[in-house]
Amino acid sequence: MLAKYTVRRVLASIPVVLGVTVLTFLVMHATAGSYVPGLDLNPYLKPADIARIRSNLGLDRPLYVQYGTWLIGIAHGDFGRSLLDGSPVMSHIVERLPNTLELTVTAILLGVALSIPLGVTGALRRGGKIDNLFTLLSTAGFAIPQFWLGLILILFFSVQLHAWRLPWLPSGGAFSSFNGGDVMDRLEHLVLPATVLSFFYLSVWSRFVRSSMVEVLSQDYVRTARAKGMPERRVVYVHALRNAVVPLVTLVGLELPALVSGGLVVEVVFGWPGIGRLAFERATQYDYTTVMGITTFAALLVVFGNLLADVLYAWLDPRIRYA
Amino acid sequence: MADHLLEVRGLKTQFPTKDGLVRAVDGVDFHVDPGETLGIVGESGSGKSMTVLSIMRLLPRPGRVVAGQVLYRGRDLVKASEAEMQEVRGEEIAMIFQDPMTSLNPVYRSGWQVGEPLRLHKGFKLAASLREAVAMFGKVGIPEPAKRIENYPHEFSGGMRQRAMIAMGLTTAPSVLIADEPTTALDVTIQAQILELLKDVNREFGTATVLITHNLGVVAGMCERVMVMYAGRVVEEGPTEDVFADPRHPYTWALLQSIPRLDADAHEPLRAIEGMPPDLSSLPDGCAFHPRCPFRVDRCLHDTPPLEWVGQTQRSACWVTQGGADLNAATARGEEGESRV
Amino acid sequence: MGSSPSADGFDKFEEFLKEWSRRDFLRRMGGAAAFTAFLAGGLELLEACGNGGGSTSTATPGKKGGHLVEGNITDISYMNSVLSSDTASNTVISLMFDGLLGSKPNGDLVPLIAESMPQVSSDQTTYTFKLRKDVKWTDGQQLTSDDVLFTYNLMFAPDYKDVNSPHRSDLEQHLTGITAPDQYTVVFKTKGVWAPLLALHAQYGILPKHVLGGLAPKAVNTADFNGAPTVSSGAFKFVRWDKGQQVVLARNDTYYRGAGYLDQYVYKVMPDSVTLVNQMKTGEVDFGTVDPSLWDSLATSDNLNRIDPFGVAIFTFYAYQLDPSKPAGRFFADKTVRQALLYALDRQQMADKVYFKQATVADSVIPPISWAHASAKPSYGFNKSKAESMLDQAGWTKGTDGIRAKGGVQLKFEMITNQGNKQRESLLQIMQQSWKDVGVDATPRLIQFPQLVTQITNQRTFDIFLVGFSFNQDPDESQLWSSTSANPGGFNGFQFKNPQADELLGQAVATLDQGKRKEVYAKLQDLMNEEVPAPILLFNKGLWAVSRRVNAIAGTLGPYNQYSSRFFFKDVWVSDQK
Amino acid sequence: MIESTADYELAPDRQEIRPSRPAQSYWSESWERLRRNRLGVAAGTLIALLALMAVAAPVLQALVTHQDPSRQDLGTNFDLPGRAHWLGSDELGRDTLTRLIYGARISLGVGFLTVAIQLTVGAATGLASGYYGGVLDDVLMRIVDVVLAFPPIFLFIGMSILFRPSTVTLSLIIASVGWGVVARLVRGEVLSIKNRDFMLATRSIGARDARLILGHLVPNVLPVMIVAASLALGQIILIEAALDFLGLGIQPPTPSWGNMLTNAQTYFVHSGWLVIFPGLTIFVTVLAANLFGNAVRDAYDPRLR
Repeated sequence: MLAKYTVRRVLASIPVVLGVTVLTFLVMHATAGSYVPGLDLNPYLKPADIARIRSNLGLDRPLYVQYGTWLIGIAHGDFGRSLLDGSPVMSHIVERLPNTLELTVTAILLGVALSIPLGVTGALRRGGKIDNLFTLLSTAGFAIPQFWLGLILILFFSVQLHAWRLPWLPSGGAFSSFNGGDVMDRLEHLVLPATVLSFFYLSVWSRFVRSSMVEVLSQDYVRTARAKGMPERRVVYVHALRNAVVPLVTLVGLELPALVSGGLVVEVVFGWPGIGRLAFERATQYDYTTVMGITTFAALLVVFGNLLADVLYAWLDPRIRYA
Repeated sequence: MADHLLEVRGLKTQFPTKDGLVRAVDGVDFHVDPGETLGIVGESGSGKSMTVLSIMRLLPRPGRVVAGQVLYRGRDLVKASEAEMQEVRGEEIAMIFQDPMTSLNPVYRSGWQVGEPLRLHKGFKLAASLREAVAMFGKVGIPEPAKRIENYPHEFSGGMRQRAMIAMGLTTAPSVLIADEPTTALDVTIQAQILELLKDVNREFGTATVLITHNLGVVAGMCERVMVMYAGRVVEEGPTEDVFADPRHPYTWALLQSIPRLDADAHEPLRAIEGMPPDLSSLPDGCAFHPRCPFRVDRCLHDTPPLEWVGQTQRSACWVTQGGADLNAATARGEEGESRV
Repeated sequence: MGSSPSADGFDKFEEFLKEWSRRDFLRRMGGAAAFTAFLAGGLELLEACGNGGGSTSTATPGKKGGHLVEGNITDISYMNSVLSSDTASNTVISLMFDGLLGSKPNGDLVPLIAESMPQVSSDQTTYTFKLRKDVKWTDGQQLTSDDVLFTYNLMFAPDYKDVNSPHRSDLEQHLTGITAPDQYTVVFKTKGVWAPLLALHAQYGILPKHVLGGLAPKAVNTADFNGAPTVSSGAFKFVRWDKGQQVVLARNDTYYRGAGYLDQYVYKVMPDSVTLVNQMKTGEVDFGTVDPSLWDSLATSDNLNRIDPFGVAIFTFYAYQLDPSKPAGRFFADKTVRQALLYALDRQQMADKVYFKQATVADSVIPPISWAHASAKPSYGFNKSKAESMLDQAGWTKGTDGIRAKGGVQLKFEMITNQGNKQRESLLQIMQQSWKDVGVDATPRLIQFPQLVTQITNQRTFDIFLVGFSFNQDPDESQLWSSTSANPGGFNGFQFKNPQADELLGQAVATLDQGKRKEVYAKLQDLMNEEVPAPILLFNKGLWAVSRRVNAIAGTLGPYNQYSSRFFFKDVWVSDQK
Repeated sequence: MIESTADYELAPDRQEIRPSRPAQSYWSESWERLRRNRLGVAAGTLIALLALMAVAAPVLQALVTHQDPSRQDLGTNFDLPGRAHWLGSDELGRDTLTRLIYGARISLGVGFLTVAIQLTVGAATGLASGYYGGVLDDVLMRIVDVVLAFPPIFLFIGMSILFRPSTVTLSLIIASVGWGVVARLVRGEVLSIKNRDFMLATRSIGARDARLILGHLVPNVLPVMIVAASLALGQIILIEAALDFLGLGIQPPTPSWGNMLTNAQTYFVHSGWLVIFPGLTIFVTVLAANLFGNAVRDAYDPRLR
């Protein structure tokens, strides 16, 4: 049943993905003009050379031809090569993905891990001091501009602390260039960006858990559970919580695309070598093959994310299992 | 007298709300003896559910018991710690609720839920508790129980769910089973089945049963004793036959009048109770029922009648009947009385 | 550190060099050393603040071991000299691949793979290079004229047209052929006398034929080699490129000029110039350029040395639309207007505020560091009243709204530059205000880079654009000023067409005699200062800081070798061997 | 007490019984409820004040700050907050406070305009595809899928190169993503209302589509839209600021909170305090917008009855 449903969903998503690629392609081309990626305002570049390279790259062919070739490539699992450095687009994605995953997954896990207890506590102490405190924090977290928070953190934790000759945190990158790359080093670099990102998730999800928890706690089956004479903790964490987190799963599933665009601002501020930053840089340089690759990838993620959300949802909530 | 199984004395439960203090339960006394079945009757809002929820200490916020005792085997549950209550709930006193649709947790298998009280109170392991659950399913008449315990609540019909609820209540063989409107949410044919089941349970397990309902028919069919509540108070209490044959409170009388009777003479009109159920946050002075009472005398307007013995078996809270008046006989004059108003 | 001193400092350096070279010093000691000696001895001349940047360290022999992290805000693209056209890539390439020649800090060419400077035939059209016989690829193979020939064929030979080399058309235009008479001889023949040849085309890193020779032309564009050169001949060899993060190189122990000191060189990609400086302060980066705004803040740094700023051949200039068919062309066709607008700009203030004193006001179209530089007439000192009177006399009179107009047309136009370059943004905004003060309504507009390039080179739909160009050591600037560059795609997008200028530009490259060229360029510089089709606002400075543990960079680093002629890195070493 | 914007995401999942059609009293009730929410009222007032500030920017400039937002004074650039410049001056010596005031025009302008656009377009789409269903529904919803599956950033980058960024174009750009969400929301609403008895009844007496949609659907969908709108404002302001910050939005010299932060970042080791005020302004504004949004949600969302 579920399998069939899944297949149907995947098939239904194909036009979506195609639509996305066409859109990217058109936008990128409309914007690029006669610019050839990588060939900057270098006085030693001759028009003849630029023209030749353009046609070598096939940038002078009609749009539908270019798109067609690209599509055929995709069909054969070939994402094409970057216009900027001639290396396979996939190699870029593959190289950046781990970093992005490291950042986003950490943030998401932190977000979920903290938002559930916070949300539950808020729901149980509804209207109490702690609840109001959490509410205030999360409302703040939802309103604070990530890039600003990032700058402030850098300003304090790396610039100031270092100026004061105190232990400081790295201000950018995913690891130190030398003697770097070991776990501790990566963690050090992860702290600030992950904090910014997870703070956002945390503030959204904790409110979410809270409100759905409040709702669930008022349900009859919770009263039933109490009537069975079980400790409140069991009532909350066994009977109520599972019902409360079901919708959260959807929410988290929908965060998958954030792997590409959600962390972007954070990646840019912290110079995190992730897919978001790659996409941003390449888009502004009109390396459209790379951008196409990433958008396609992103679109697939969205589809997959929704799917995953549904499947998890079905797993957690039997009522819609065979829907 | 602590020899009752469950005895409630002067119970008062209140809800402080922004529109004033709601006296949901306002000084209720009654008792339940082992193996007997007590029916609690009243309109919605008369405080029957709140009474039992007070006993179970499961009151929704912001309700709290402000006075009285709930003596279970002589122990006062009002003063009991939450931990002690948890021992009582489900193990000593089980409760099943009005709406079986929402009273089972949608995300767990029914067997898992039915077996849970055993795991909680009797230290059963999961497997054992499930075996027991199968047995109970059998007892409450759920076909092919072994399969059914694998199902989720949403795969059950309403009646099945209520059976499952009952099964869940009985697994630990409690000495009291409180059923709060167990049949209202079900359609008529199912209702009958569930009531039968409850009867059997009471007979078979000797479980004292407190049945809350607004349906006198149900009481007549099931209960040895009946207790009528109005506006958070007990207005009449006694053996079911006696109360039905000879109601000693105008409200009871009115309720009985409002039931269509086959044996009734066709010319006699069917009476609905006039007026609105009272607003618990602003009760009238005197007897709460007096605005709707056809027998009302002046005293009813300012003095609240206590629950007193009237006759051998019944108790009633009414100045009129305590004065020895016979309501059935008084009907005719009652109408005149009505017209006098 | 004052802005002008280092500029005339270089003039002094010229004299200094002449004097020393007369004593035949250069051949024995190398220009770099001379430059160092000059800096060391000439500090008071340069009235340098801070310290000499450990400039004497080259004298003491270095210690082997350790690593160096250089920070740069742009990632590389191709590690293949034939394909690359960007500074970042060329920097890394020049650490791994030597060319026939290389550049000294002051731009003088020195032989690298060539055993000496080429012999030039009497008609000045044949250049004969003799190659060193001790040059080995890291895989042990001998580097011979085959490799050189192959490298140049990729850029020149007709059957390699499909190679995306940005150097081809220049070579096709000026060369008749490249030949290799024997294993260690390479001969270039030019069509006519063409002076820039060596500076422009003799420094490409030589590629290994035995690795790439087998590839089809198109395949060269996408060869794995471009991203991970398996074989190299320079001071370092390739280890790893984490795209968007860093390039890691290791010492080439078989380097023909003697193995260097550093175990590892790391080229680290930084998100922005502020982070770069910040990481230099924290010691995460050892070496890199400094954002002007932060130059002073490094004076107090305890782990960094600031290298004395040196002028560079980076022009920051704005160009007037001169195409009469364009609306703005009609404003700027009048030389008086062009000059007046330039007078209205307080460029010293620009240098002080936008570049935090780390730039010099341009007095000519050729940077002071070039041997061809001559401060030209007229020089445009800030002179508001003069600007106003010139505009008045040009017939642009202030209207009631304070905006000048002529024949009902207001002196109103748009200025574009690329979004994301802080200094250029600021310059445009200052220009806007300075010109507003003399009754000219100019609106700055920032656009994305691709769009800017298209507008300048093809559509040419602009009134004024402001950009920066960086030139190499040869003073030829035809690409900017020649009328041929005005054709579609050329960088003379502002359509400056001046027979006299074309004439001079032609003459200047038609002789190899530096003396003669200098004279011609003097004339050209006067002409351009008179015409000001595209005034150079400022000449930027090279601002570098280097960790105190690093030796032999300061004093060796100059305008013409700072990026794409890094062979001197073999001598760089770190005191702590870390 | 505050409710978080997050509840907004929850709402669509809830299926509670709601009034088949908001009674006339519904609006007055909701308005009452809103007025009683002190925090909400405070937040709303703040937004109103900011809007007023934006409109009256020239007046404030003349009367309060006595500074021209674009007037440079290179003599006193990077001036610390003080008597001359209350919040300091930037790299070109321009007054930060004045520029913040003018920046409000961008942020709020884009905020409100975008809400308006994505609401109208989204609602229209949602109503049409929900009410008529069938092919139209499929087509429209596929389009929405594409829009929502598209990493917005590329759209933003592309568009910002295509169109010269201005309040209007930015609003269009941001709305080009936002309308999809609204469309889905409204469609869901319509579907749930469409087959209610009262709708069938009205249809059974032969009412025309127009009448059904305008007379019955819209009034029922309106509350959801109001809620969506009030909750979207804050996020839109954030997005706009982020775009400016990334250099894809409003370009200097026009001051916007976002591009002021970009400047600040360039000099934030040189003079870090430049970072503080623009960010703070954005934060407070968005906070107010969200709090107000929540208040409106609590007051008007029929699902929360």
